[in-house]
Amino acid sequence: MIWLLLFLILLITVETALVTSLPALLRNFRYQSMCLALLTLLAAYRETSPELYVIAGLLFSLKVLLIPHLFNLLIKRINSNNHLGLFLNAQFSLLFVVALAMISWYLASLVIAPPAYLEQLTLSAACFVVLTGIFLMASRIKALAQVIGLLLAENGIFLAATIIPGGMPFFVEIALFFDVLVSVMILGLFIYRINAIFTHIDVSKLSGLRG
Amino acid sequence: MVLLDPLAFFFWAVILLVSLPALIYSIGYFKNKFTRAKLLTTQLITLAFIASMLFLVIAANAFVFLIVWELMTLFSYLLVLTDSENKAAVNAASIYIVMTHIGTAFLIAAFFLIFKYSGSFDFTAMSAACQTMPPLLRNWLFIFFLIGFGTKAGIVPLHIWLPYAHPQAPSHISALMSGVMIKTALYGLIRFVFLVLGIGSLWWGITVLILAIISCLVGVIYALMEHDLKKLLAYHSVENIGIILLGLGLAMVFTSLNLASLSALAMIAGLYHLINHAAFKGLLFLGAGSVQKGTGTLEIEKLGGLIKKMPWTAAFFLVGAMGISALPPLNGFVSEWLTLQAFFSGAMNVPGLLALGFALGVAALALTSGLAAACFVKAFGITFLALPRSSSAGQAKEAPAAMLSGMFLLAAAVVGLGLLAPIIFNLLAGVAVSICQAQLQTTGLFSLVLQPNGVIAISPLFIAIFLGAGLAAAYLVFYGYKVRLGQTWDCGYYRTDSRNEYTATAFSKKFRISFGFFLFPFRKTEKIKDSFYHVKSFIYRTNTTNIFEKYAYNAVLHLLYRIAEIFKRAQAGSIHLYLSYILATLLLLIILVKIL
Amino acid sequence: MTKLLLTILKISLVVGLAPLASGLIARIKNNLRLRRGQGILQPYRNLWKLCGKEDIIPENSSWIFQITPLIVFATSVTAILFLTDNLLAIIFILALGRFFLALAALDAGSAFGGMGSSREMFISSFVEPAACLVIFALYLTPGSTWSLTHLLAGLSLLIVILAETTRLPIDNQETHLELTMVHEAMLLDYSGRSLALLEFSAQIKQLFWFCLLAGIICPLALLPYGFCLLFIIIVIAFIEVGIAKYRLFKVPDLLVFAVILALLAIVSALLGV
Amino acid sequence: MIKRLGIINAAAHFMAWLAALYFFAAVGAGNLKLSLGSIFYADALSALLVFTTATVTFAAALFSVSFITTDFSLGKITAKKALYYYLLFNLFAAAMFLVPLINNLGFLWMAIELTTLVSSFLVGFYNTRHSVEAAWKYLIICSVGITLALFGAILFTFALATATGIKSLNWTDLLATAKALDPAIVKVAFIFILVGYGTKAGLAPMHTWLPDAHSQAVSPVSAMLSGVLLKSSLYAILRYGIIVNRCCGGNYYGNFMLLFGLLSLAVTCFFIITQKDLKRLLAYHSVEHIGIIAFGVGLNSPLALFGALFHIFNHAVTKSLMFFGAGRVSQAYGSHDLEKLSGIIKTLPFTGLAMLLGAFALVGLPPFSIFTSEIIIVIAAFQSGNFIAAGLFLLLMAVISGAAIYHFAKILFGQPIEPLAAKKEPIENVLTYLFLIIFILGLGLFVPTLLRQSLDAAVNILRGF
Repeated sequence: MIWLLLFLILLITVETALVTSLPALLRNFRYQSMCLALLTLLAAYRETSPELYVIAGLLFSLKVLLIPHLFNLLIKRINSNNHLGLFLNAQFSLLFVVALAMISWYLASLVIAPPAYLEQLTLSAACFVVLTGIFLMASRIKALAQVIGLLLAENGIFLAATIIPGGMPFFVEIALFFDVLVSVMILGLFIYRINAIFTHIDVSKLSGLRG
Repeated sequence: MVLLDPLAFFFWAVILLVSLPALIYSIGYFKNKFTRAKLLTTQLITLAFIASMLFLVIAANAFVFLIVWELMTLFSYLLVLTDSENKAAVNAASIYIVMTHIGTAFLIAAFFLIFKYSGSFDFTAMSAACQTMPPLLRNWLFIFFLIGFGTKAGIVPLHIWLPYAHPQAPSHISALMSGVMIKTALYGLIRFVFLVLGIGSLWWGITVLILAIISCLVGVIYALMEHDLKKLLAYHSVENIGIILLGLGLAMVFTSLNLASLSALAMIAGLYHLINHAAFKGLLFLGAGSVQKGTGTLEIEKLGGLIKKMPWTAAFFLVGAMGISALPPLNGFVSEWLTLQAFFSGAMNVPGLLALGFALGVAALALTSGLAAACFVKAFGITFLALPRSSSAGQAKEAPAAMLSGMFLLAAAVVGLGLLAPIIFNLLAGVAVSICQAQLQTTGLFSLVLQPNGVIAISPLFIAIFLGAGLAAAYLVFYGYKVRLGQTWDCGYYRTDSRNEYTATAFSKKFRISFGFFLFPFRKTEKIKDSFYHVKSFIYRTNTTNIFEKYAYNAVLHLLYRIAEIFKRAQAGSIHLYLSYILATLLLLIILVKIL
Repeated sequence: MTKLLLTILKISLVVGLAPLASGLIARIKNNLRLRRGQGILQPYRNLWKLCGKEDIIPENSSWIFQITPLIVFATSVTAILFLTDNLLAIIFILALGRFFLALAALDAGSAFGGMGSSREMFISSFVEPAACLVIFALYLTPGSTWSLTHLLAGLSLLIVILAETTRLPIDNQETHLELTMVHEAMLLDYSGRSLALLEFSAQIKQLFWFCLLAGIICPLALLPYGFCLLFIIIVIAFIEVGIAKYRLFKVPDLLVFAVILALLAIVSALLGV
Repeated sequence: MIKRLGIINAAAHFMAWLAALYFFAAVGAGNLKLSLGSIFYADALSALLVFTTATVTFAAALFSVSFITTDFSLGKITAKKALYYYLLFNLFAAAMFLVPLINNLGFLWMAIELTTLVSSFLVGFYNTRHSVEAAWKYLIICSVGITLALFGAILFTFALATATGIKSLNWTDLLATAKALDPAIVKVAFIFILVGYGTKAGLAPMHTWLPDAHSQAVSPVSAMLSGVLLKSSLYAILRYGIIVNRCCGGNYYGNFMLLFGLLSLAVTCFFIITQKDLKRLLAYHSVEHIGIIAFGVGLNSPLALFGALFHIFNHAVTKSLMFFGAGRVSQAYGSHDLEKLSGIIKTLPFTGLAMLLGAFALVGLPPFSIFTSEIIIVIAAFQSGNFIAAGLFLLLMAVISGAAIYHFAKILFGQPIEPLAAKKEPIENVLTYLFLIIFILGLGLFVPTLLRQSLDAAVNILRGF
């Protein structure tokens, strides 16, 4: 089951590199978060830890429900077209993402010794998700895409946290959720401001400050 | 904490020799020029500047030396900026501080390299450590010291700040900077290369000699091309630093060949020229300041005839000009003669090829002194003689008494250092002996004849007496009656005026053409026409190309700017680019983590 | 005491015979051109005549103009003092006279004077290295045995002398053409006694240089000193007759040649040839 | 009303400064290690950061009084916005005070994230095209950085958990068991920490947000960004570095810091040469100084660490002075374009003089404090025997200083391009300048025993004693 979920997460992450429209990206994020929540739920079930149940619930309510919903609202509000704007076309992106996957695997192999294959895979998946998130941020033009890329990367962090036996300390994890929420709201606010001032959210055109 | 050895005392003498007259002079120079507050600040900074120099030469600790060195730079920077609203001054000051800053970096490197071995900044400890160092490191240290101090001293090709900075400061500050401050760099060179580091291979001295020869010639040739009185003097500083370095370089060569007494002789020659240059360059800068105050300009093409309006300034300037042109019986003659003697005596004792090199040194020094004389004929002749070339020169006023007395003191020094050469020589012998660890035969403190190597003797005092006798004889025999004023010969033209006079540009034209391979002169002629047929007047401009600025400094700056432009493209405002930097850095480090 | 007497003798001989040397050269030149020529004592007569005339001082000039003849004379005479023992000092002492002469030339405010002054300083700045190197070479070969050094140094010094005594191909004493004159241009505004003094000084300087050269080639030719002098005078006259004036900008080439000769002299001295 | 608010704010921060001074004296010089629960922890290193923060924050609060009043009277901001400014200012300050006092690395991460979130509003405060752009870049880039840092923190926790079975994010726990940690994990983890927090600290090539944010922020806030915010992030790196040092030994951590230090110097060198904006110039200068500190830390000898820590404080006060000056100048001239500024000493004599002093200090001339700390680092560099690095460091510093002083001289002296009447300096500004100059000049002339002791204590902490 865990293997399946991890595989799903990987698949979804690779797919994000091919996605060219904003709602599709958001959908991918939603699925990925869903997998993550399920993974956490599984861990909670296995370790019978109430804390992990709470975290799984939070993951689900925040990342699967609340944040995508907020984004949908924002998209409607700023009347942007749905195109993501790719610096690199989908094929090249895929190539890059595969390279990232290899690097992630290399990294995981450095950190975790062979017998613990599950941890190794989890860590490499986590790293892969983080790197892909940042890669999306660097290669997609729309401001919203960047925020989603950031959220993807944060998903990677949550995934990474699961390799720690028993997960992260609970209060830290709660605080993290809070932080994610706040930063998303602030980023959303700035997207709103950018749209108001520049009348678009094409961040590649935000290049007045040079040198 | 402080080090009071003969070398330090010698430099105190040099500093005070110029500082005191300069301070007296400044009273007159600043009169009715600035507001009270500005005057006070300027004078305070001047005092601090002098104090920093005085302290620099007695510091017994390299770290203290470094701090005082930086403070000295700072104060002189502020003094160059006295006229801070003038863009040229700001530019000059910037060039100055940037150059010295980079020079100081080399000094810092050298000091701290030694410190690594000595564990102490004390000169004696550093000196001890230097003896046990690997020779390769000592070579590097020598190069660092040479670049570090050479920048401040204005050795070609590190001289470019000098002709900018010196003219911008008030004249007595120029006198201090040119007469004294650049000498503190030579102090550093003597202190650290001779005493702390100890002379190493033969090529050290030869390098210094080659640089000295280049400095002499480049300095004087550029000076000849310059028609701004203070810039001209500034280039002469480059030249004279070269002459001093000839002495020091010879001393280095002799030391590394174990010719201690010859090395002392060369050192005396260098030190003698050092104090001489302080005296006459100080005097000339003060004179230039008087000219500027009296006429409002330093452009010698606009001057002329000042000898009638400013007789005292003219007389003092003439003394300085004679001193710097090495005319007997004044001081420049003595030191150049000594330098030549050091070359001559050395040539008998060194390997043949080196002796041939010495011959080139002799030729270069002779050429330099010839060109310097030409330059000062131009500077004095065009500025002070014949008819004024502009109305401001025609209405010139003699400088106030304070300024004149400052100049008088230095003029007296120029004469005294010449006439009393044997005494000065013996005093300097004490300093040189302490540096070169040599035995030197001297002819007694109050001898009248200078006999540096026991064979060839000279006495400026006797020359003066003979010259005086000849003069008197000629006067008695040939003069005494019947003198009539008449017009200058003008080929029958109705009247000569200042437009008929020879100009500085014309005076230097021969040199411009014959050194054209180095100066790259170019000219522009414009016709100003009334109508198609009638040319009303010509505008003729000529200038030379400063190859050091054009091909070295500007090239480096250009390169830096080019690279900077490329870097700028890396920060062109694209957030995606920025994010990819982070990603790239991260990935690179991950890939490389095994080998890091 | 004898030394003092000898010195006085030396000075008075050179001073007294200086115009004679000039007269001789002029006479020989004229004869070579198949003219009868002036008497060899003509320079004395010229000086005497000039001394009887009044001085006219340009109104634009200053005391520099008036003091210069005295200084130039004094330096010429003083230079003789060092003729045998300190050659190096001579160059500096003569530079003093030249410095003032060049200033005085500018002082009158005429373009001719400026031309002369600037040309003179131009030429002299190339002469000095050659002269210094000749002295350097002599310094390296003490004693008076025959050597290649003396020959090369002598040749180099000969060129120096042509420049210093305002002879062809560097300068021409016989013309007052503004395009060519150097020394004469500086004297253009002098008259009467001042002019006499300056010409006299130039003659003294000339003989003094001849003596110097004679001192060098004396061991070479193994001839008595006086014959040497005469020989030099004849050679100079021949050169002057046989050669045309150089352009000003070719003069440095000639002087650089002198420098190279002197350097060769030094090389031969170092090699001990 | 706004002015009164400012004065109250400044007074409050003055009290905070006094408290921080006491804290510094007690904890730093006393070399105490305080813990409060498992979350808070303070030692000499924290005390240094707290004191630096307090000093810069107080100065910024004092300077804000006239700055915000002037902005208001110029019509650049509304009264409501001024209120909003003070609110954010204090939140920002509070977040920065929090950073050095935290033991839990997760919360440390959060505190640093909080500083980003709050200050982004201060960067985008004027709501112009440029400021919003700068704020966006600042937010996004720093968020990415901080995400990586969190990944690193998780790896550290993982290392701790696998090695000892303890599930903790506390720095003290990590330190206590550092020797038992798996170096392979720690090495990888530290890369994430370095790149992550390094982004926020402004190490090249992750510094790209910095000139934008610094130049667009409200000037007092620019000072805080440059003076403290960067150091807070660097502080986090230092804390991890202690563990890495103890765990991996060798020079793994040191070499990284040396490399990034030199890289920062090299990159800024070229940007400073052709800079056209005063505040960006200062921002790049901050990158340079962070590079210097990193270089000092990388040398990892007691002397170098002393210099680096001392430099943290010196740079904070000096750079603050310069940013205040730049703020005042841009208000008076209506621009911080270097081409449009000239003759500052003439129009704003006091600010001009203060900036002149600051410029001298910034380029490392004696007798100012930066000279002391820089020279200590240089000595340590040569002592370390790594002559090439030392030489490169020295050369780059000389070029940067030369370029900087060239720029400063050009704007400070000369004639104003459009004639401007000489302006009177508000008393608050004079006080701010004087307050900072006391440190700049005073610490250059002598280092008080108190400071020396606490720096020594902090050095010991950095070396893992």
